[in-house]
Amino acid sequence: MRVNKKIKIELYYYMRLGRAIEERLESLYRQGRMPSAIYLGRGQEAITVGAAMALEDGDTIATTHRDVIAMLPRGMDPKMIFAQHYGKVTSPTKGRGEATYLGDMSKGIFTTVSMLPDFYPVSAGAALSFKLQKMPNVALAFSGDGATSRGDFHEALNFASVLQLPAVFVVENNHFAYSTPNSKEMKVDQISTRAIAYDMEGSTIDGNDVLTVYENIKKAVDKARGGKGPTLIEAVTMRMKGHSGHDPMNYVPEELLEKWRKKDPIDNYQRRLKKEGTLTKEEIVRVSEEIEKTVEDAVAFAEESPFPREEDLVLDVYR
Amino acid sequence: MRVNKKIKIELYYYMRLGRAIEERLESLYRQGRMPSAIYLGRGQEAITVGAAMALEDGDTIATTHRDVIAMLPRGMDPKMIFAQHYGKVTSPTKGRGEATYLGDMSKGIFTTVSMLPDFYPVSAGAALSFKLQKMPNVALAFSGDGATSRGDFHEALNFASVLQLPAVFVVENNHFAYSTPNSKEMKVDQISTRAIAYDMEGSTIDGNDVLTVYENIKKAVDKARGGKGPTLIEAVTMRMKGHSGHDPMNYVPEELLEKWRKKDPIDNYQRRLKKEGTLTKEEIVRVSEEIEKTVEDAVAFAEESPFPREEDLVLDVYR
Amino acid sequence: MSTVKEKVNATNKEAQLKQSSYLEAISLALWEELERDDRVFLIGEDIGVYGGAFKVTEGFLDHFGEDRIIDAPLEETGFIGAAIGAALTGLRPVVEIQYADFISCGWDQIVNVAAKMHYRSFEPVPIVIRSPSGAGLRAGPFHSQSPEAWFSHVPGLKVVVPGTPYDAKGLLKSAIRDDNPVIFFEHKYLYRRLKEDLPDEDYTIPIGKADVKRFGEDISLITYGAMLQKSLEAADRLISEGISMEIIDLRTIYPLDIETIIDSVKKTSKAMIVHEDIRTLGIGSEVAANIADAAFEYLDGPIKRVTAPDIPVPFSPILEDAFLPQTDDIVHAATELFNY
Amino acid sequence: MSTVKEKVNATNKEAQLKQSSYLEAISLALWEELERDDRVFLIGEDIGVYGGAFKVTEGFLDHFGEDRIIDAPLEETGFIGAAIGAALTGLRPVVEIQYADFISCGWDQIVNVAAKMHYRSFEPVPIVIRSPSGAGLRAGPFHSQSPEAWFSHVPGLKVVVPGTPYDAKGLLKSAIRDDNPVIFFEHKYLYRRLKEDLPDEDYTIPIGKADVKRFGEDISLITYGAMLQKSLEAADRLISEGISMEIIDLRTIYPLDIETIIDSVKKTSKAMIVHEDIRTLGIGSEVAANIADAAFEYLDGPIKRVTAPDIPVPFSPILEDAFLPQTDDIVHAATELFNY
Ligand SMILES: Cc1ncc(C[n+]2csc(CCOP(=O)(O)OP(=O)(O)O)c2C)c(N)n1
Ligand SMILES: Cc1ncc(C[n+]2csc(CCOP(=O)(O)OP(=O)(O)O)c2C)c(N)n1
Ligand SMILES: [Mg+2]
Ligand SMILES: [Mg+2]
Repeated sequence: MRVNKKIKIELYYYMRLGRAIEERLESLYRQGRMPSAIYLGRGQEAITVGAAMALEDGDTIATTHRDVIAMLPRGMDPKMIFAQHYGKVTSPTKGRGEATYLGDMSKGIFTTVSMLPDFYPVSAGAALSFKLQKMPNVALAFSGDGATSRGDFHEALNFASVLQLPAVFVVENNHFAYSTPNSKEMKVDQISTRAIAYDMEGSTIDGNDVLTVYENIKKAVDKARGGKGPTLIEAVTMRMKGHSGHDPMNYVPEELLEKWRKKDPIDNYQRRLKKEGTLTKEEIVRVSEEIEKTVEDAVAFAEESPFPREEDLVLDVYR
Repeated sequence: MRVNKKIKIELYYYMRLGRAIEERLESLYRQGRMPSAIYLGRGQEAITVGAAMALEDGDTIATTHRDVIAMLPRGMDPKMIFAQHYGKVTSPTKGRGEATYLGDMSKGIFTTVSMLPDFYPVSAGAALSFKLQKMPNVALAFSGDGATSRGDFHEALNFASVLQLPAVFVVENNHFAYSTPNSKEMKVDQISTRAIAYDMEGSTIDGNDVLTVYENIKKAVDKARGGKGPTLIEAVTMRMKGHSGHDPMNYVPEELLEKWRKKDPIDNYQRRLKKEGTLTKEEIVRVSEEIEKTVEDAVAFAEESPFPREEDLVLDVYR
Repeated sequence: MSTVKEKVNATNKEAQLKQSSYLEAISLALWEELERDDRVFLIGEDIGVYGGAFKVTEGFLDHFGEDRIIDAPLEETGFIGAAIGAALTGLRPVVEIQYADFISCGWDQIVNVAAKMHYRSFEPVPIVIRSPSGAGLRAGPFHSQSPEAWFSHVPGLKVVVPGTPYDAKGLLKSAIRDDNPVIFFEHKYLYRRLKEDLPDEDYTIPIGKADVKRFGEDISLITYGAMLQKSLEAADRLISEGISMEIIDLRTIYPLDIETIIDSVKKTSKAMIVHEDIRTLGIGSEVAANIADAAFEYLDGPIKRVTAPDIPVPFSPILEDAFLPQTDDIVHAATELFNY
Repeated sequence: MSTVKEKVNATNKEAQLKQSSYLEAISLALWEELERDDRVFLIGEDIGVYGGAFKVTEGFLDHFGEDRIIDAPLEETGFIGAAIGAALTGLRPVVEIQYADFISCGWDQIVNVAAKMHYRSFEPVPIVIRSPSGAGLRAGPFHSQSPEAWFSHVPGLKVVVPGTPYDAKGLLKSAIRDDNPVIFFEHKYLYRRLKEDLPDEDYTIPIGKADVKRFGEDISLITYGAMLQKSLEAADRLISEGISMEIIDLRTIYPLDIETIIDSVKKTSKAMIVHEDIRTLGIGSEVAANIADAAFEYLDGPIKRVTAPDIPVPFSPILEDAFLPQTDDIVHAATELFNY
């Protein structure tokens, strides 16, 4: 697959934007400016952005706690992410939901829940919906490595495979589930092996190389769109921050982090784009400036936005 | 593995006894003599009996709705099975439970529930218990083909594999889950394939040959007992009766049943034992008579047993 | 295979009647809604080829095809979750859970995903989960449960338990047309035992409205589901003792129609609640709590509950009958309350 | 890594005090029971190496080893089911669910397997499932739930929600020694905010007994969990207005200690219930229903409930504070009831 320049630049841009947003979330959190917990996906940007970029309008995406930046290529405004963490009424949940549990169905983004991986079955249902309505769309869902232990993972994959649905299941294997390493979570070496249990195509890819991610997921998405059924893709990476803001991650050996720092998906991609001439130094500076402004604006928006009104507390439980 | 004569005869005896019990349950049900539903495992006797015979004292067994005769080799008195279906106070549940949901922990038999396959996790827990207590025991659980779609199947197998527990998981693939054929339940050709998802040993065996079943499950049980971890065994057979007493099974083509009738596990085994001289005509007659008497006695026991007393209705909810 | 609709129509034509059983009423509602709105589809175990464990959907597959009547694998979490996903993307799934007891296997998807979606995302989740509940059929602890109260403690859900064929049909139609997740329990004891004339024309019954099934002066009896019939029976018997019962059929268990309850108690000054579900935190406790607050000044006696005891549903006939509230129990409690 | 026990002991020695936080009280109970009975083991997500999401089991792994402190894979159904199996074969597992919200993912095993086992098989299931519940920490709809009422509608379970460090320690010990499945919710807001002197010696608090935390004459206020503190605060304020509150801390939510409640109401003639859980079918409705039946003749006013509204727990601070019953709300309701 040849990835064209426009997409290459977009992949770069959204990874940079995603990281900048998360860095800002972290510093706001440390300053105690936001009431929300934070779940950072630093180091995993190639997967979230690469996967999200592989979708088309009308497709759906179901994120986890750690994947908020996957919403960016689908059209989510960074303002919304900050407003959500601030608990402001301008967020998509109007301050009712916290952290990364926001969405926008008009953009195909589910408002997911904490229970992992509850949106695997839900995403399979979106795929069923596309099939029944003969819509040419695909439903993509993320899960962590740890969450593959849960029954919802199994039932979703089985359901999608029996009904041959246009679904793509992405597992971000970042080696830890909170403090629990892969070895205490599963006995398989590769999570993609689990696809065999559903007679489903499964593959394990380098989750730190955004082009690899984009190409492989795009292939799975195209296959699904073509009526050829679901795919399980394990993208291997490393969680470079604690599980949430308050986790100092003492259980991860420093050498492991050091090793993965060298594989940073953004640094390496930027170097590559520069080398192949897709990106100049000036463009990098321009992107940096644009992103800084975007993040500034988004934070300002969140800061200035009003909180929800107490009077509206009990509204909207029902349609 | 060489199976000795004593065991060969016991396998034969329990299969015959099991079938006789179920035939009697069916006729009592048709006569409206018992308040309970019936779930018959006709045609599957080689699996239930073969597996149960592979266990030792102190091991546990977790049955499903269709596996009540697996309790016989573990020491369950046929009287208890009839008393249970009659709702009599002499049953192990004192009339509180119906059909095949009885047990006896002193014999290692769990009193299971209808929800499928809820006792896969529970059985994994018994295996954990044996491991933690350094007891040389094994926990064996049954599931149907359909029930492998459920999350409990996945979580139990994953749990047992991560912790390398002395567990054996037997799947009776009788091709149908109520009216639902394998093809609508899963996409894999062999359920044992699912073991790969847990890096577990898995195998598919002829579920209508009791020696094959016994030998293979014995091997898995020995392996578990030796600290070498869990195994998944798919035993292929056919459900020769409706899902429950009221199901005329119109959805199963007559030819399919005809084909499987020829593979009847008891007829074929009896022929083999006679041929190899393990069993004489006279012994068969003797077994038939003994079984008839046992069943007669058991039915009489159930008929004559009292119902529970209304006053005891609310007792025993708590220890 | 003749469909329920055809069968009912044929029967009706012969008899010049429109009598339908509770089960037929439900079948008809499903059939008519499938005809009316092609976003509606059914999913569940054994509902297609087999026509459902209770034959509610017999003949549906032939008529509507595999895209509308979907035989699901044995995985309640999977297909409830999938139904939620389908509902969020434009369809209107109606899920059958084979027995209400098994709804526990899809619990998390219902209470955490479906119920909390609209409050956080303003997206409708038009899904109906229907299932046979209740005891009386010698089906033991795992095929006889009445799980409705659990779901009535989950804001975002609506919970419906109809007590008559007429209500069942009208409420199921409302449930399917509702933009919120509706849990719809069908009392399996009533399926083939209760028959009623149904109107020819399309009609709905509003969710959230109780129905006064019998007007009376002395005691307000609040009930629902299979206990409605026993309560009506009891009321018939009580008349001869000079006790006039007002029977309120809740129909919708959540949200409760508190107004109808309170209005009745204000009139009668005495209240009792009858349900098949166990006592502690059954709907009766919520009804009683509301009365004890909002109608306290009008009360002329303690609020009584006639319910099953706090135990699993036992199998043996003697035990099951003792477990279930009986007409005698209702008569006895009402007489005592009347004489208070 | 120093253990909770060592830390607490050290602190105590220095200060010549035995003050422990609610969290430390729970840690101590676990620690001491692990020491006392080698059939006890702990299992849950991140409880070993990490010491638990809230650090309740920090240092336990080092001391007790991998066979007693088991880091489970992320599968609530799997490890709750496994704990049941272990309980049925001679052990006494204590399960930690990382947040009470996730207990929904193991729902079926709890309500269908654990709860109904003894009634049918006479086999004990000595398992404790403990989990941090409750709101107040800006943790949103999925890390703030109070699921206790659901489980109080499940005969066969016992449900405990302690409101003080002293009670937490004594009740957790009782739970671990109990032969029945006990669901034990720890209010996470109290973990580090509430401290109390604990006795040196081993003690237990009986499950099923409420505790009158403050004696009074005018109103019986029945509460539990984090609302106990707000209720006590309210009582302090009400004194100055001449209103004497009797505060009953339920401690065990199921089975309810109805006797203590009724005795109190007979004395005060007025009752109100305060809980953080939502209103409909919260424990308050069961308490009210009992009072409205058994103490009707003594009642001198409506039974009032101060609870959260029927909505998911919202995240934004303003909303969460409005969601939670506040001391002002209690004072206001009590004053109104007093003046009735
Ligand atoms: C069903 C469930 N149980 C527990 C949790 C608490 N929890 C939140 S994140 C997490 C670890 C998830 O690990 P993984 O799936 O690998 O995703 P990652 O955080 O590494 O992206 C846990 C246990 C949860 N969210 N859902
Ligand atoms: C969780 C759950 N859902 C639904 C049912 C209802 N049910 C009882 S048996 C059955 C089919 C089971 O099929 P399978 O697992 O293949 O076992 P078999 O009956 O063929 O032995 C179903 C759907 C159940 N018992 N448990
Ligand atoms: Mg992970
Ligand atoms: Mg089967």
